[in-house]
Amino acid sequence: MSSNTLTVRVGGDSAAGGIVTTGEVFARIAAYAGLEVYTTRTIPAEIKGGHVMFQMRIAPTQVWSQGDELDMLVAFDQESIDRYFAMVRSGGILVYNSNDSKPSMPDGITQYALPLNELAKGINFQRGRNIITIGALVKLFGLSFETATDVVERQLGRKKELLDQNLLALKTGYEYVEQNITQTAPYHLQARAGATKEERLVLSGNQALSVGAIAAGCRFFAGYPITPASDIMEFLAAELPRVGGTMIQAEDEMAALAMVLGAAYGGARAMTSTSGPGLALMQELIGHAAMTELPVVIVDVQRAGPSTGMPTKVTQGDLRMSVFGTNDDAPHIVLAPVSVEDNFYQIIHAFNLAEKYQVPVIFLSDQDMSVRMQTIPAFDLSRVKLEPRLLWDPDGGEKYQRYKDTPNGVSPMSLPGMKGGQYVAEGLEHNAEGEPNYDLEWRTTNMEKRARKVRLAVQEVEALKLYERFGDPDAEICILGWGSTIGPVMEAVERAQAEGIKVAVLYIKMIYPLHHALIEEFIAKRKAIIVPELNYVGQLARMIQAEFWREVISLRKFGGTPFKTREVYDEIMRVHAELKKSAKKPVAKKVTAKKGAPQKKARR
Amino acid sequence: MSSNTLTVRVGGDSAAGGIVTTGEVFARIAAYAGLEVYTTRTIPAEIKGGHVMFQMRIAPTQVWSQGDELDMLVAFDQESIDRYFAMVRSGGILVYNSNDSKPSMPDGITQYALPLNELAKGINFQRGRNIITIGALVKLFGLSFETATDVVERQLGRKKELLDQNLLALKTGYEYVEQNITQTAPYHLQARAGATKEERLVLSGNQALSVGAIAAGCRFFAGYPITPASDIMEFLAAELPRVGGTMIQAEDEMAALAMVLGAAYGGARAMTSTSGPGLALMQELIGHAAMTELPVVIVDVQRAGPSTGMPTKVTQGDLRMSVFGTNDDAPHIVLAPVSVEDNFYQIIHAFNLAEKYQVPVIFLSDQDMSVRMQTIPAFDLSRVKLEPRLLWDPDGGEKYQRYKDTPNGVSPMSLPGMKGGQYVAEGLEHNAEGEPNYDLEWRTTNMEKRARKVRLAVQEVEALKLYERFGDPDAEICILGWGSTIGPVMEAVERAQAEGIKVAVLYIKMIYPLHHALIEEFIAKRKAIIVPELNYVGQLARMIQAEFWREVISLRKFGGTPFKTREVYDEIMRVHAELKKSAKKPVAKKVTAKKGAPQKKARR
Amino acid sequence: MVMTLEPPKFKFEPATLAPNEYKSGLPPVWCPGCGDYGVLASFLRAISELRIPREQLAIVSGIGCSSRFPAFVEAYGFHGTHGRALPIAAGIKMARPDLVVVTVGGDGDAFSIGMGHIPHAIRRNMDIAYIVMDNEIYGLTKGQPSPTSPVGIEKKASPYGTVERPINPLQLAISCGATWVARGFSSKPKELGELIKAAIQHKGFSLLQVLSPCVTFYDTYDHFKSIAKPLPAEHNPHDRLSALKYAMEEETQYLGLFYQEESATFDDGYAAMRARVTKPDYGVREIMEKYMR
Amino acid sequence: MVMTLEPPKFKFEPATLAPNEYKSGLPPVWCPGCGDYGVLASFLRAISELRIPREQLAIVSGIGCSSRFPAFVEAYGFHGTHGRALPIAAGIKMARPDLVVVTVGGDGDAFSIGMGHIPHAIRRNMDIAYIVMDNEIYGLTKGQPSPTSPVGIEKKASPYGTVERPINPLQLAISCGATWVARGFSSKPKELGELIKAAIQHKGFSLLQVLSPCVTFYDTYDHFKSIAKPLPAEHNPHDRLSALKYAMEEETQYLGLFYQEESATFDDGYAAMRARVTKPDYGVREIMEKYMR
Ligand SMILES: Cc1ncc(C[n+]2csc(CCOP(=O)(O)OP(=O)(O)O)c2C)c(N)n1
Ligand SMILES: Cc1ncc(C[n+]2csc(CCOP(=O)(O)OP(=O)(O)O)c2C)c(N)n1
Ligand code: SF4
Ligand code: SF4
Ligand SMILES: [Mg+2]
Ligand SMILES: [Mg+2]
Repeated sequence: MSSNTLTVRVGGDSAAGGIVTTGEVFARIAAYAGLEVYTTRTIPAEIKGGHVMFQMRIAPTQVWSQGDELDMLVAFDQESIDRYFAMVRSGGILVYNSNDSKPSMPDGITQYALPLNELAKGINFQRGRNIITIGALVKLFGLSFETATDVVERQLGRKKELLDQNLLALKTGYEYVEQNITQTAPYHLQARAGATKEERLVLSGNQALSVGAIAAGCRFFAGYPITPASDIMEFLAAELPRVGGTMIQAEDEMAALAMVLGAAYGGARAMTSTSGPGLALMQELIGHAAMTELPVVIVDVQRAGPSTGMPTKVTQGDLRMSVFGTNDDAPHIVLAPVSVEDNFYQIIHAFNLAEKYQVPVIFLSDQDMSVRMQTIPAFDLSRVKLEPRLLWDPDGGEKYQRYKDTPNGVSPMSLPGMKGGQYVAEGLEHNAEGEPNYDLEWRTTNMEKRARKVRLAVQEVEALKLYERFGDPDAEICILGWGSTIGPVMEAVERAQAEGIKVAVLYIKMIYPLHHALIEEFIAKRKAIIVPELNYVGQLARMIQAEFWREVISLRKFGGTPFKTREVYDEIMRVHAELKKSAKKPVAKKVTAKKGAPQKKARR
Repeated sequence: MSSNTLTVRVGGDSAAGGIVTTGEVFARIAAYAGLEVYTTRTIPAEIKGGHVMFQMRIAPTQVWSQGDELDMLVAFDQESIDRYFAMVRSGGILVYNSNDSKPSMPDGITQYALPLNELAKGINFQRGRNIITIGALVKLFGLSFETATDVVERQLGRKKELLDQNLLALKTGYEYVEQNITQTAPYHLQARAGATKEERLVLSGNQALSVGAIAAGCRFFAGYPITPASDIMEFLAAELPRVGGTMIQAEDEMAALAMVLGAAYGGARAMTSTSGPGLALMQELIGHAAMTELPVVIVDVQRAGPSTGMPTKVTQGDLRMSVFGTNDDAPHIVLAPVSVEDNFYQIIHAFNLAEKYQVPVIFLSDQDMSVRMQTIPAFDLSRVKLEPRLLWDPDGGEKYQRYKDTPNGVSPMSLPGMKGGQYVAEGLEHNAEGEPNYDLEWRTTNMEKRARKVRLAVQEVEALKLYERFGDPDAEICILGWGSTIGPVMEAVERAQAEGIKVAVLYIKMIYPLHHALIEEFIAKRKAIIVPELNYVGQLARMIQAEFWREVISLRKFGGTPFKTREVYDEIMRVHAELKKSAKKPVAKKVTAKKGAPQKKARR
Repeated sequence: MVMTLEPPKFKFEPATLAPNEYKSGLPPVWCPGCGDYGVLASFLRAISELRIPREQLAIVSGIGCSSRFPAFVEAYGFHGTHGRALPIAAGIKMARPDLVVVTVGGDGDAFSIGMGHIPHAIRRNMDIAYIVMDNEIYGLTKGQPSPTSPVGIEKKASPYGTVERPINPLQLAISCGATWVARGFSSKPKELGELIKAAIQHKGFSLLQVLSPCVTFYDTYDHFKSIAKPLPAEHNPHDRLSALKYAMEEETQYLGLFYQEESATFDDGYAAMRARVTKPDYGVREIMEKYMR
Repeated sequence: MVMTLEPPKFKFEPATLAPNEYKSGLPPVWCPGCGDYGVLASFLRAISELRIPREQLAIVSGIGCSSRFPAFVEAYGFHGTHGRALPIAAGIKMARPDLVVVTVGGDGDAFSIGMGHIPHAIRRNMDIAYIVMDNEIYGLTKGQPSPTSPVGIEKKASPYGTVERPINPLQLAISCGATWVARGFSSKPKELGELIKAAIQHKGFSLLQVLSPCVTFYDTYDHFKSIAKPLPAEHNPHDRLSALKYAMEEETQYLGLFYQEESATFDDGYAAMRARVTKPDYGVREIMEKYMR
């Protein structure tokens, strides 16, 4: 096979068990063999049972998106064939459970029958079908059986008896292929030389974020379970006490954020995590944190709404709520990471900015990057720098003023325990001492002080490089985006450039406040600005249009799944073609409120 | 006196009692005498005690703002003199409590001593100082003693004994002036001929809104107390059961809105009211109402934030939260009345739009218009038209589909009790039957259906005339605004026009969705667009700039008090002067996020 | 068909439908073996026996596995937000006292995020039956401890065991003044059906805690079976202190009706007041006139 | 001065300050005669007698007249949002177990919008003293009924009298498993001071309901005086059923310590667990390594 990346999808009914395990274990085997892996999965609407799929993309070098077509489909049942067969590329492969389905394949698709039920019966291990499949895949991909054994032992080795069964299943699948499928391994991916020696991690965005939080000095976490944010809480439940911290499951989201406010007041670097409905409930307290100038980090792993919506699907639709959701003007910072790896580095920035500017920081992850397992380089811990909170100096001789106005708006903070530093964290408008006070001078001073801090935080965009920029700097076409859509964009741009079509890309990570100069400069001379995002109205697109008065092409998708590389690529090509046609005119459509319906192309 | 409007301010310590009563009762006396009254007041930060002031403006024809300078200051104590004396116009009057203060007045101010404490002692009624003052004012204004007696009886006549004391106090004040102040009534305002025969109301915005809600068919209200919205709840507590409805005080704002959702589901026209912090708490359920397509009305009487902020002061800072505050894209309607009177008519529209489009409608009143007592024409009940909810026809023969797609997006609704109309109001994404369903087709259909309804609601702007337009249609300078700032704008524009400076004015009442054509047409040929509003960032200004790409002059005030006529007038004059200077160039400053600080002129 | 100012007046005739005929046709999404199936079956039987017309029944829930319940019953339903089932149900009941309103949900929905509403529903004595499917765990979010989880429970969110003690919902309800309090078990469908019937028939707020195991994240079948026992015959459900005593018992989870009392409902009180103050020929005009100068 | 990763470790010496020296200097904004003055005075005396250093004390409140309390004490304070005082206090206590954390507020803040947090604070047995100034009314918003207002109360928001029965906070707390529950009266400053002391000294969550009349919107001085009585001497505060019995009494409002028990606090449990699992030389590097392929 010529392609140097492979996309494999495994589908079946989750009640039958193990589809996700199959995917995850196989992904790990590939990773252990020195390959790069990128996974995606759907989660059924049903609680148990219901159709699920797990997809992985494997390559010798890092991959950035879930891919478009399938090189291989592993179908546990007929439904999976019905749903996904059309996605298998010509020349691709179907592995199917011959005890369940009998596909009649068109030309150009190779099919391999795996009598899964029989094989499982043969080893008296009904639930072993997934491991049998893994064994078969290992052989089909020409991967080492030893690596596979190793991974199964590490991942599924908790109970000796079960492990033995699993290892037997692995062997069964491997040998079935060896004996029955005469073709040689159809997909043999060669790892880069020395690849297995590099320090690489296999983990999800939520896990990267959680490790990052601990690295950022987070020692207090309060949360409330909600898909897809719960596993941040669960991760920290295991790790925080081990490093001397505290994690508590609160009774609701308001309590969770309230606890975080209290902990931050006490001096801890503190965080909560939630998803859309929870963030909606937190708005009152976010305003309170802005008013009392408390450093807190609030993670929102965005899931499709509105309301309960589609909890297991992705959106980037909480941008506006994050920026504008509080009553009256309550300045705060909004950050967004772009990838699994980036979750680690950005959450550290989130803590540092919260502490440095004494503001709430909302951190917008999304369902896609949160659950996706991926290989990434080990985190560079030498890059971790902790920005401390500016504390009051009790020996300075002055009477303490909590909300003392300063040039940058940041007032030294005292911590309970510091003699003479007593003050009240005050949600009413107040004077420098924190006493309630509505006088016009104090009101003016404080409104400006709170806004100034956040305005100044823009400088961090350069200091911390809170953006990604790539592609051709001189291109006429540019893409301006945020969040996890960067993956398909990278690949689409690569593809386009390979065909000689130049594209410049800027991904911003500080969503609020916006770095005007950076964006202005970036979009200034382009003929077309494409803003891809996963929501209905084009929230970033509208924000860009609002601030820069440039028409943008809002590429939207709101069905709950990430962009495919092809979708972005096609749009680049379309725009390129139009640009050629109307040589001079910039190509753009203004997203207007009147015409709130998404553009056709985004309706996938 | 030459002026045909009079502005009188009464100031004192609220602990001493009765400042607000003084103002309200006197305002009523003037109203009963056929004059038009417009009041404002401050509310102390203290729970009891603390400085308060009550201001009224009185004229033979309707007045639109609180006025700028004072014609008369009635000071119960020295603090009131210190605070307000500078506001008394040259030629104005000071009435002071000669038992408390001894002002030394500059030239050009007439002063009248009222030995309030002594007079009160004389009639053995320590708390009668306010009514004594009213008696004095009645005489000073040349109003009829009979009317005054009448009003005191109606307003304070609950207990016979106390009433007698009050009447005696009234007489005492009246006679003191008669006997000791030899000048004739300095301010004699002549009511228009026949004025007393017109049906006119004296009431506040919250009261107008409450009457309107009942007229709109509201028969269910659930609320939670919060300044300055509580008196809507209290009004409806008294009146709803009288007309067969229900009012319940819920345990919190989430419960309040949840109850309203339930009642709307049951078929009632239902409402809640709150202020900023409460609206923040309601965001999750607002999204739910949008998703389940339930008609509910949510009143937000805006008070200064962020957070608890300044509960007794005004803001227009909840605009963005109202439009963008829910998780993911949850289309709904946002309306805003412009005056006390308008509260009545607009809340009826709010109910009608909610029912017609089956969406939540957020209704943005504000502290200023909510508490202000004013004379207005009696409501024209013949203008009240009720838009009914589109119900399912059980005899249509079809299986019921709650979320059936329709051209305008509105699906016929069944009510519990209708046979065969059973369905689940579903917050998850769903199919036409309301069954949870994340399939791309349903997702797309429903996202568009929900958005379409709200998009189509724009047509109501013309149908219901959801705007005010006045001034000179051909003016180069225009003012585009929303909410209660219309009063000072009307007066400022009148003043400017009197000096030959033309201004065109548009006030929009549907804040979301925006009627693009209307606004576009209005601003198209102007040289300067002034957007006055009471918040820090210029929320409407930014929205206008975002949608129309026209620089606007954002005139902001965020100190918690309404605009003064002069402040708007000065801005018109400044803009006019600049226009003259730079004859061709449009005069504007773009409000950019970078430069989040308000413009100097708005920092009052 | 359009609505006039108020919802139409309905007349309901007792239904004659088999339990099966109350099924919505949507197959439950629960895991095989989930206790909630038992609750659903008992519920269908109860409403069939009570002959409640499908269109007169409104079932309200929050969010959770158990809160998917309304979708499986052919009745009016409301799948609300997490924790708000009770006030939504209260709104329906207040606007439409003619309906039979049942609230359903899980222990997390009820006693964690929804806790703030329970004492208030109780003190209002709204005529609502509240069926809490208590599996002592968060099912839908995949197995975090709930307020009824035993102390020390080890789950992913509490890998070293919890420190918090569980709340005792029955004790809480009784001491808040609830007028009907009982406990059932999904594996005792006959008894459960009777309790559901009684809960619905009770005039006022009724709280029915149902032990309903989550086989996937916290399989307590054996445990519940070993500790669940009917309330002793000598227990008098009108005796509050006795009810409290049996509710306090934690080693044994008693099943049956703990407490019952007749007491005016919110509707009773509010309707009586309304009748007292409603004036003939009173409307907007009359209200407005009060503000006429 | 900047902070390192964790807040500095403080050493506190017992203070020797007169009650007056704990005044912040900001004069209370309460109406003359408000019961809360009495609570403040008793509180100042209690912390003076307990010799709590000003910098070791954190006072947390929600919103309401009574919630203005922290501003009047020279201590660390937190004026939170309406109803969230308890979880804010819990956050402070968890992050800083070395502090003395007191939560204060009104009956509306505690039992209406804040109700959802009480059973959870109780079941965690966080070492926090919660002083609820109960005037059976919403003071700050000018006189609406609260969850403790008697049935039938006529206020602007209930012009024809309320239908809802009041909750009984003490009964609720005791049956949720609170480890320290008492009632005081602002007009009995000596006794109140002792109760405040005991509440603060109690290791675990303590709920102190203080009858504290609102002279402006619901003057209950005479009423409270006529029905408030010390708990009878024979009451044993370790006897839960006895505590419940006296708490149930509504004609008489007993004053004093209703219930007390020694029980592990959240801190105790969590700290012990933490000590068990903390590993030496364990940090980000080690955590990351678990995910190394
Ligand atoms: C505001 C909000 N927070 C969190 C969630 C996530 N969530 C959904 S169900 C649930 C708890 C479910 O537990 P329970 O009520 O006991 O029901 P069960 O699934 O056990 O039947 C949670 C936390 C949500 N949907 N909304
Ligand atoms: C979210 C929110 N809702 C409502 C309010 C308005 N509010 C302020 S204090 C209060 C109740 C006060 O009553 P209570 O707690 O009993 O205190 P008291 O004034 O009686 O001491 C209310 C409803 C608010 N500030 N925030
Ligand atoms: S996860 Fe548990 S509660 Fe949810 S359906 Fe499955 S068994 Fe039932
Ligand atoms: S209103 Fe009532 S509670 Fe508030 S300060 Fe005055 S007397 Fe006290
Ligand atoms: Mg549960
Ligand atoms: Mg109170």
